[in-house]
Amino acid sequence: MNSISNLEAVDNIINSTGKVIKKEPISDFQVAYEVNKSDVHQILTSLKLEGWKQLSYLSAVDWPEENKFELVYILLNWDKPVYIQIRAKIDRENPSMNSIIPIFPGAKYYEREAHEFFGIAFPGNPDYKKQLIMEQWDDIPPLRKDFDPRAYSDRKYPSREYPDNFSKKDKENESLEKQAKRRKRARKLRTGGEE
Amino acid sequence: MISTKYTEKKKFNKQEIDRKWWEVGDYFRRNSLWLLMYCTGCCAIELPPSMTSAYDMERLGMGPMATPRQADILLVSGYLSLKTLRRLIYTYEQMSEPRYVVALGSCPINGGIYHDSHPVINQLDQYIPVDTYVAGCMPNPESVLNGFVDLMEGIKNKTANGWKKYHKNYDWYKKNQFDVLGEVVIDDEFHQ
Amino acid sequence: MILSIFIGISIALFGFVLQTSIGGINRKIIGRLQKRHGPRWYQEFIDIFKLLSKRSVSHGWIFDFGVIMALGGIIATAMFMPLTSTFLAFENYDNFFIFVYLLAVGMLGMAMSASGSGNPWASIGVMRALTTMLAYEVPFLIVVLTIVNLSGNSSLTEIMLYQQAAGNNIFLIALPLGGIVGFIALMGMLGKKPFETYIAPAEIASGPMVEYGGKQLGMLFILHEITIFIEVSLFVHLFLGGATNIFEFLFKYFIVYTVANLISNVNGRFKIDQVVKFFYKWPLLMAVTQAIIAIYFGWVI
Amino acid sequence: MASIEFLILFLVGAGIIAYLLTKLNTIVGSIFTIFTVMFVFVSLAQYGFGMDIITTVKILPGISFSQSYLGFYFAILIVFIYLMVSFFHPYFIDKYKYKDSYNLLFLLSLAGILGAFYTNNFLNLFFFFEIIIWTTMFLIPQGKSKEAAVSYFGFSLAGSVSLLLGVFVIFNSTGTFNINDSLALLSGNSAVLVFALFLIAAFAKLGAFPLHIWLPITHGNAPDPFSPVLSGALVKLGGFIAVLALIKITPATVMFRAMDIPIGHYLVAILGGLTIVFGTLMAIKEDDAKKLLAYSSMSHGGYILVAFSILNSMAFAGGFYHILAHALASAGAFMAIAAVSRVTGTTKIKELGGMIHKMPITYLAYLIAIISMAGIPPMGGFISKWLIFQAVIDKGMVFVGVAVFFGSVGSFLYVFRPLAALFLGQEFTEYKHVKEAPILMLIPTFVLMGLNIYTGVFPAAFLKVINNIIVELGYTGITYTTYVISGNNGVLNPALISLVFVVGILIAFIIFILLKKSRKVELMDTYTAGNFIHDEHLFHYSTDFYAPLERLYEKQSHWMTTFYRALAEKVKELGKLGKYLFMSKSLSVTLLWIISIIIFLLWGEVL
Repeated sequence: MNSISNLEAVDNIINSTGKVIKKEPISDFQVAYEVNKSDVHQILTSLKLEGWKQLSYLSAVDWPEENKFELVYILLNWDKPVYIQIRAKIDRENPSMNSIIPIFPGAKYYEREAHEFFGIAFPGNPDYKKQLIMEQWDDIPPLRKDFDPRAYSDRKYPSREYPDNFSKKDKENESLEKQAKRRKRARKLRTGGEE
Repeated sequence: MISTKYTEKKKFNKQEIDRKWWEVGDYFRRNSLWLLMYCTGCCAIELPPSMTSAYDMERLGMGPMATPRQADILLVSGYLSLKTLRRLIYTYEQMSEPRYVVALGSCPINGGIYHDSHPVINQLDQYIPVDTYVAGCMPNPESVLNGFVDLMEGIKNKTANGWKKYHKNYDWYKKNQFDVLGEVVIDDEFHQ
Repeated sequence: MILSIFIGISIALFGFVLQTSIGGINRKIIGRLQKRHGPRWYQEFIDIFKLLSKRSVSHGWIFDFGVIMALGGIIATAMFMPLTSTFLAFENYDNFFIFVYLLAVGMLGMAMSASGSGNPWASIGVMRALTTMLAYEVPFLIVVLTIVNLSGNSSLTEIMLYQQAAGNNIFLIALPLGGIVGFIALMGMLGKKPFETYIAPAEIASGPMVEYGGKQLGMLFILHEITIFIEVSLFVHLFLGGATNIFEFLFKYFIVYTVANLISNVNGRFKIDQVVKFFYKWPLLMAVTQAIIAIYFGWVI
Repeated sequence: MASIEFLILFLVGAGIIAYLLTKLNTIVGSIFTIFTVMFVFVSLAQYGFGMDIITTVKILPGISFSQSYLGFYFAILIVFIYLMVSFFHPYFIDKYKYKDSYNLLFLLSLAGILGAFYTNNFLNLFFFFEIIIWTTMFLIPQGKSKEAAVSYFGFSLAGSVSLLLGVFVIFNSTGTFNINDSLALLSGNSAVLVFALFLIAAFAKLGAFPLHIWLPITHGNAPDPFSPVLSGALVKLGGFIAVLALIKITPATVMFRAMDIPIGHYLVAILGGLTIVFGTLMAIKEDDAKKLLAYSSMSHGGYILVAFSILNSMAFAGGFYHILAHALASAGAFMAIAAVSRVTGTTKIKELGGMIHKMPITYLAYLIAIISMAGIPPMGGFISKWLIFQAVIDKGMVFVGVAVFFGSVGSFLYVFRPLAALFLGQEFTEYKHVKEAPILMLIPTFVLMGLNIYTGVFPAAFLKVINNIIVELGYTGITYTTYVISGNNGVLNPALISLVFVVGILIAFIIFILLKKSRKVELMDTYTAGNFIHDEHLFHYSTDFYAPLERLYEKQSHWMTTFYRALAEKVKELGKLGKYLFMSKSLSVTLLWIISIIIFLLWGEVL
């Protein structure tokens, strides 16, 4: 079975279970579907039954212009060489998506990560609010586009202040003995102590 | 001509003897520096060439060690995220004294290419004292070795005394650490 | 008696200096083998004195007491060790079993201290060390049984004299299978590469030594050097006919240690159950075969 | 002058008084028990060494006594262990269900032991053995489970039945029940039969392979202060019978020329070797500290068998010394575990940790006991192992040698496990309130510590007694002076070893003291690859301590247990059949059976 017909098979599965808003073939082996938020669970279930048994990744993309978050589920099949991305947009204010733990139990940690970085709530996941990667984060979720890492860094981490003449050469280093000494040491290090 | 002037006999001076012993100890310490490689970032890739036959760190009496208790140098190689820094400080406090810190690369100096990143700190010597910086992104093995020789000279000239500084300015360091890390104790499911 | 004790102490000190220098020379040799410059030959001394000069941490009284007990036991063992067939501290009392069991005191002290640190890696390392000991000791002791049975005495000097007597070969030749087993067991005792499972720095963070730093680690290094001195000397005395003068001893000692070190450097590391399986397969079989051949049939070259 | 009859009757009487006192107040009864045992011990020690005990019998009917160095050696040792253990009674007795009878049974079993070692008649010996078995059988179930008592009784019964059979065979062929006379008269096939039957009895009591199943079950579940008695003292009864069988009877069988040993003895040595290996392997696996020590008792029983089956005085000396050293070491170790169990309520290794910070003296007692058990100088176990090794090497017994060396090295492994996981390691929060054992319990602890060291440093005093036994058994004693023991192929100077050891420790201590003082840190402040830890239970390596080693033989280790379990099932089924036949609910069927059996018997009588 070649991959073209695989892609067609995927088409059939997804079309029979839910409404596709937008289809975006990425390559011969990858295809993305944008679906409604409410169809995600059904589509994932039917894909899992058809052999896409591994949830490769779950993440989110922030679209502040549309005021939406886009959740991305990437599925992997161990028998057919096709990656499938299922995308669904959710509201940016009070973002929430039902957990897919009943379908893919491994999604537990992906959902916790998404919650930590984007602030998306996953009802159905018992402990999505627990911290996973960031220890004691004290600002808005960092991967939202309205978060300014530069400002955060400047505010939180003291940075080194350089004098104005920093880039100018040190007068002492220009003396010949000093330079010779440095060269000698460099040679010594390179050759292993032999002069 | 024999001087008739009364000269005071040299007294047993404990401090002086301690200082002499300390200098003897310094000779051993600078010739046998054991590394704890805290490979936090990309600069760690420069360590294998500086240890193996091309540059052979062992001829300076240096070598890798497994745990902080045994090591003399805490070798910070590369950028430090908050999460790593917390563990780095814990590790640093576990080391036996005298202990030295060598930081590789530009990230521990001023943040390097991660200067505007939200989880990466910019300046290591705010949190623990650093004895030698080796600049570069990444520094090549020669500069790494040069840095170690600098540290040895520092030990000889008694300028590499970061561990003393840490004791002296303990409150200042603790305050900085607390500002950026919050409570150092972590309590979640992975640490129980 | 006092004089004997002083001779014993000086033998222990000599063993420490000898093994530390030869260890350093071997590090140089290995460095040259790997196309490196290698450290200075006195590097091991510097390491040890540096460790002794540092300020260490302590995990309670058993952590310190274990180290003292281990070093004391090992020094006591070294005090019994004869250097040549005539030079030893306590005449007649250099019984082989004293060495085996006094070495165990050092092992026990170190194990106790390591476990007392409360670090699980230390306990795992101790577990591996003891398991390795269970593996190499039995074949080795069977070979020694053969040697003692043949020479009729378990005193090391008597065994040396038996081998040096006219008409007798050294046991490495007289008992070829036993000699091989003895050398493999020596590799296990020294903790050299195929059998260094209990140190395993990358795996269990140097095992029993994980919590040591400063003076405790320095004392353990001294202990380690003296232990190697005892083990290699045992091999020299049991299998290579000992020595009649000190230079012969030094020569044999250097050869044995260097060969063991060279073999170790071209080997990988066994898993711990592989160590046990290995020792209980060929070495034990060879040792028992050798014992039966030598004792019941009397076939000794 | 103490009469052995008086001592036995005194113990019985004191047992009844102790019962009444314990009913009033458990502490008073227990302290009375201590003094009673102390009295017996002191009178034995006063008169026994010079063979000055009166053995005439005035009151007891049908019982006759005589004294020998052999019997005295065992008796004084066991009474000593009883004395040491009795100090633990005031603190433990309240925990037991039938506490009134505990002291009574304890003293009665001691009376049985005195009788068994001082009698000169086989029937008396059997009688006293039964007393011991029956009294201890009611002591054991006061601990954790009744199953322990059942399995103890089952194997003991097998032993005593085979002993009785052996006695019958002896009487049949010699016509006398006197121990020394009859054993000397035995010859031919009956000697071989008695040899085998007595050895079954010895194996059952000693817990040697293949009759070892009861040891861990019984030792592990017995009351905490009774386990030292079981392991240190009662198991040695098997050693006594083994001496009778192996040394006093020499059946005329084929000799091994290479080793100069009769084939029967060689087989016993091989079985002893198997006992050592099995005990060691099972002890390495065991998770309960008491069961672990029980398996170690089994392994040491193997050493005793090996020693007595090598027929020369060196090995005998080793065997007798091993009985002494192991009794002291095992009592010390079991008592340390009992002290821990008293305050924590468990003996499972994985539930305990860091007890050293609470009970340092108990820890030291355990340490010294296990050093002796592992045969490391300067403790008693080293001397006995050295003597046994000398004998084994001298005879050139290769396969026994493998077992003996394996057991010797393996003992490091299993004795270290409770040390590492129970006493050392992380300190558990739930035992923060725990305190060191009270002073009365520390008395025997200190005494045993001292004796364990003394037996290892100055063995001459004990070798004198042992030499008496060896001469009495008809062999020449071993040569020794105040400090030096001479073996067949080497000399040993334990005092010198200890001295050198002390010098070594001193040097190490001086090095340690001269250097910079260390910084004290918490136990939880350990190298964790930089990670933070909060739960000390997860940071304490105790479960499956020797997992990689255990994995190599885990499949093979249970077949013996499976065999005995299947046997027990079969016996149970047989019992059910009997119950079905004889105990049916209808009376008439039972009556019918009874009548038919009576008729059957009468019929046999008439014919």
